[in-house]
Amino acid sequence: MADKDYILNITDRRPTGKYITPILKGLGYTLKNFFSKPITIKYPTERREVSDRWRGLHRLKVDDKGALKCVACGLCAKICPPQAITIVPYEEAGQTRYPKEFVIDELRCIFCGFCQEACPKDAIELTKVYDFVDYERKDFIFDIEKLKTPEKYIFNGK
Amino acid sequence: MELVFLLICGGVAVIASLLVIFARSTLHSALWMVLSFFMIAVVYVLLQAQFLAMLQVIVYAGAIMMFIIYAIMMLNLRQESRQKTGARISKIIGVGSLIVLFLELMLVSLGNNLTPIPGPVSEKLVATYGRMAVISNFLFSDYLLPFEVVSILLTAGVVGAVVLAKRER
Amino acid sequence: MADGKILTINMGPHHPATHGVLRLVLELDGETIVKVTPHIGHLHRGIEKLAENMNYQQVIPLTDRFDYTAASLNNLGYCTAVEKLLGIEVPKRAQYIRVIMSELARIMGHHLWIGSHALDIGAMTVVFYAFRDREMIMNMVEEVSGYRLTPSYMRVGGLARDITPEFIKCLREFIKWFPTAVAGYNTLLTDNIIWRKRTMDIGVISAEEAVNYGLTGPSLRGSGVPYDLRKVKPYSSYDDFDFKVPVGAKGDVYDRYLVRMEEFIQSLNIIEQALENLPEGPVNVDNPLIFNPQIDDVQKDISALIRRFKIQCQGPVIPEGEIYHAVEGSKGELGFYLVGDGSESPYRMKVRSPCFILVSALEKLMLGHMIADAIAIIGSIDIVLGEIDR
Amino acid sequence: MLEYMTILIIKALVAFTVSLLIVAYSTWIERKVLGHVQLRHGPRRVGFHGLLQPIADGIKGFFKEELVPDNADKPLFLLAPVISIAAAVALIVIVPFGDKVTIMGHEITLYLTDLDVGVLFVLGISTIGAYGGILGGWSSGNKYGVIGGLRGAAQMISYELSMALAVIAVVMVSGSLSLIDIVNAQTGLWNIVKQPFAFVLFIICGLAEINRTPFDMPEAEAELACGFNVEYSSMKFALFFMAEYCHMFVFSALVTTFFLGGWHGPIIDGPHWFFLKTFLVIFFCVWERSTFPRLRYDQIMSFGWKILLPFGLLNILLTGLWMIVFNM
Amino acid sequence: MVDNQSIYLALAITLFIIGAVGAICRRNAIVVFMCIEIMLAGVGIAFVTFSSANHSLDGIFMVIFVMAVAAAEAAVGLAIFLLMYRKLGTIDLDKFNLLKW
Repeated sequence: MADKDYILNITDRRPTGKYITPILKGLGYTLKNFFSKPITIKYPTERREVSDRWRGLHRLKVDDKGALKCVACGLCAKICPPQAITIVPYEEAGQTRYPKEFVIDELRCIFCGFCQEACPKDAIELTKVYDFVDYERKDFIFDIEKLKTPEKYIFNGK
Repeated sequence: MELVFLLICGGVAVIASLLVIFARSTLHSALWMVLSFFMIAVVYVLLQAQFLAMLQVIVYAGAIMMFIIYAIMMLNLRQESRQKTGARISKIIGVGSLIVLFLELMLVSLGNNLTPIPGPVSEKLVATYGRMAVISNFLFSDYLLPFEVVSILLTAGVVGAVVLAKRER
Repeated sequence: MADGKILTINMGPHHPATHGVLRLVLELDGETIVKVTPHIGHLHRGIEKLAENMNYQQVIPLTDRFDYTAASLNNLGYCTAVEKLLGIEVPKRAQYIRVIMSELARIMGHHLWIGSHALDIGAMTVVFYAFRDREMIMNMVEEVSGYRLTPSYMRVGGLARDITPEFIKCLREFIKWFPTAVAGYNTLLTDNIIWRKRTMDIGVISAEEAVNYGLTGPSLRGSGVPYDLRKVKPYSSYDDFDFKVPVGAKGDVYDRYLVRMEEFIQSLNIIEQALENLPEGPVNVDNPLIFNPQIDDVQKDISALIRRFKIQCQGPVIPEGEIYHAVEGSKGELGFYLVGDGSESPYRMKVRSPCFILVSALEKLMLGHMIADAIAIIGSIDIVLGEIDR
Repeated sequence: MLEYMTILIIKALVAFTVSLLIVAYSTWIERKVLGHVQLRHGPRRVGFHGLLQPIADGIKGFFKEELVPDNADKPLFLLAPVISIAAAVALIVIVPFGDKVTIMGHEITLYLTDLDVGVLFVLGISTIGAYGGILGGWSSGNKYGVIGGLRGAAQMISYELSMALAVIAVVMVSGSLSLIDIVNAQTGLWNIVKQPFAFVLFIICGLAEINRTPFDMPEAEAELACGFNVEYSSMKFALFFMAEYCHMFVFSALVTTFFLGGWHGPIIDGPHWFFLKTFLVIFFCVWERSTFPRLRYDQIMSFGWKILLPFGLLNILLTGLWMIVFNM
Repeated sequence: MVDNQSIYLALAITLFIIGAVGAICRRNAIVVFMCIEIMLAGVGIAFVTFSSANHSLDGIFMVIFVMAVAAAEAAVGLAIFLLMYRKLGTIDLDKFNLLKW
């Protein structure tokens, strides 16, 4: 702390005197905002556009032939901090490995995006779906079928 | 009409006053007291004294009882101690003599019809000015001295209260 | 209640003004506080213990959840601590972006602070104006990291991804807009006589006492001690930037308020400089043991694939040793003490959270004040329970 | 006699319906104005721009669960909201909506009664409303409630005085305690011009009396977690809520009556001016609520006693001198 | 048949006696204080009754002054009770046997 020229003393900002004007100014400021346009949106009839990097509900990608890209290497399950991913691999001789079971517990998931980052086959991605709701806990355990079509679970206001 | 109102309000006032004495919780006493004062205010209205009625509400119900309730809450007197001291001789004598006095007074008041002596406020005067104007005219002319004395008394009361309640530091 | 009768009330954990789940047992004489007993731990999640069973990469999302109002700062603290332990230096561009992100996080934290602080004192509108501006930052954070509150944007050895042009556009807009917004907060609060009445000479703590209690951050600077880790022990290229450290004099609620209001401007100043001087280049260290290879490389190159498996399964291996590294969080000195034992996970991670220490000073600050002041004081030291309980 | 009674009853019904509708919709105004000041939309799901929201709230209030805490003083707990709403509604009686109109050959006055002591009635009954809060806080057996109730009582007593002083100045220039006479005395020049200081004083004290923001001590939600009504739910809470808004309406009506010339206005006098001014005052109440922080309890007390009270006395003195000098 | 005036007087007397009985029987200082207020109210009704019968305002003014006195009394009285509570921890009048403090 050799030179102290970076110190900014703010004690001189303590105002004195002034009573009425600041109050009127404050009233004026809120009145101005009363006539400005609200910034909130009418969700769920209006929805905001989320960024392309949004980390929402997972999707298991499929290739052109409709087969899962995933080869059940288990890297995503390993890196997953809350350990929300369960994979049971299956492999027939001479065929590519594929996941027999691929379950993500969406209630455990913290949507960190590490699975997407870890995947060597670009087989899992986080979509823009952020508002999926349901009634029971078991409905949040997503298996392969559900993970293929995450768009179905967008909350539509019903 | 007046009689009906009078009987209802007077009755409620009497019952409420009795409950002031018999209620167990001090706070309940105070609330019965408020009711009683309200009814007395209505009685004042029946007696053509609206100004007094409003004063009764403002001063008694509004200020004094509010103070009392405030004090009760501040002292946290939720329930009184239940132990009985037993009817002491002095109390019995006191209550007995009061009942005698009560009967006597009732006899006097119900027995004789008091003949009115016409005073300075005629119906005409009230009709021309309105009740409030008449009262204020008298208050600030004939009764100015008592009025000022009362204001001094109130000031003394305030000073006294502050001196008493001020915590020594 | 009056007259030496003490009334004990529980303020919290369910109370609108205790900023989460802080429980204060207040003993009142009338309305004057005579004893304060803070009870913490309602939000304890065992993050320090959890970290011992995770690799160094996996801890990053956990750090988001310390001070969730300003998550990037926690990321920064953790990542720089691990990098220091590894002995690596991230590229200049990554450092600058980290500075931008963490200063944005500081502004976000202060937004939440001013909103809730004003709401506690009764000015209910400021919180919405603060959130309007916080929303802008949130959108930017979302743009680069994909999430709004818990970005997990930084990685050991750099950043998750590079920033986007859209981010820079938004940031420029924000830099242009934000001084107006701060002026708005000032209009509503700083000069307002009621605000001054409520905050001046409340919760006074002298410089010496503040140091003795171990306060850091704006709460310490409000008492007049110019201790700011960004200046005292610069990390992540903070010495490249020209900014001022605001200090108060009296150490009351109003001084702490003024300090934070000034930090809005100073942080914005830093962001502007970092954005103007943002160097080109990679955003990750060029170290095969740490840098996660790109997906295109992985699919073409078997060695990249092996590296990815290695890095993702194990993470960077930390040599034996220990390190304490602290950054200037939005609430104060956020320190990470890490012990490495040569394995993939930390042997011990201890977080020196500023709020935990701020809570210990609550009693000193509150005694002799009234209930209404108590909440003003809680607001002024700006505690976040996620960081206290960890 | 019969005709008179019929007209009176109809008038009372109309006045109360209109007033309670205004009260209900002042909650809507409050939420809408607060919303727009805070860059939000406010209610807009129920009906067009949430116009049916008060009704929805009312229905919801009916169907919520009634809770009576175990250590509550049950009779008082039930009585408190009733006192609160009764005192508030009783004040509607003296609100002068307009002057005489002639409908179907009957000359009808657009106010329920012209009390000789109208001003005193206002002051008296508004104090009674404070009992609701203080009893509600006390009887719920909750410490926050008790503190809220005590604060409410103390604040009420303190600000009642300054408010009375403000009104006395108005009474001095109008020469009557009757609200109708006060309005009529403002035919040419409104009292806000004659008595600007009294106006400010009355607004400040009135805000304190109806427990609005800079002075919302009894229910300071940040410190007391809702204060006196902390244990109330369902319709009992709704009654407190309605009483609060009813007080706000009456306060606005009184400001209009005392200072803004009541039903007088440019072009045609009539109740529309009264309602317009009342709505403006209600808007002001909401607007200032969105702007100001809350004062501390002891600051409110010392503000009331040390600043407003001398100020009010001084104002009366000056008014008196003015009247003597200009021989009004 | 009694006329209204007698009923007013009867009410006044009843209230006065109730207040007196309460003041004698109760030990709680605040209740005793309230009983005295009831007595004053009874007297007030009597005053106003006579006043209205006689077309005179003297009774009304009497009541006004009584109210002022009662207000002053309340202020001082409650201060004394507060002090007493602080000193003795109770406001039971039987325990209140100090002549000075």
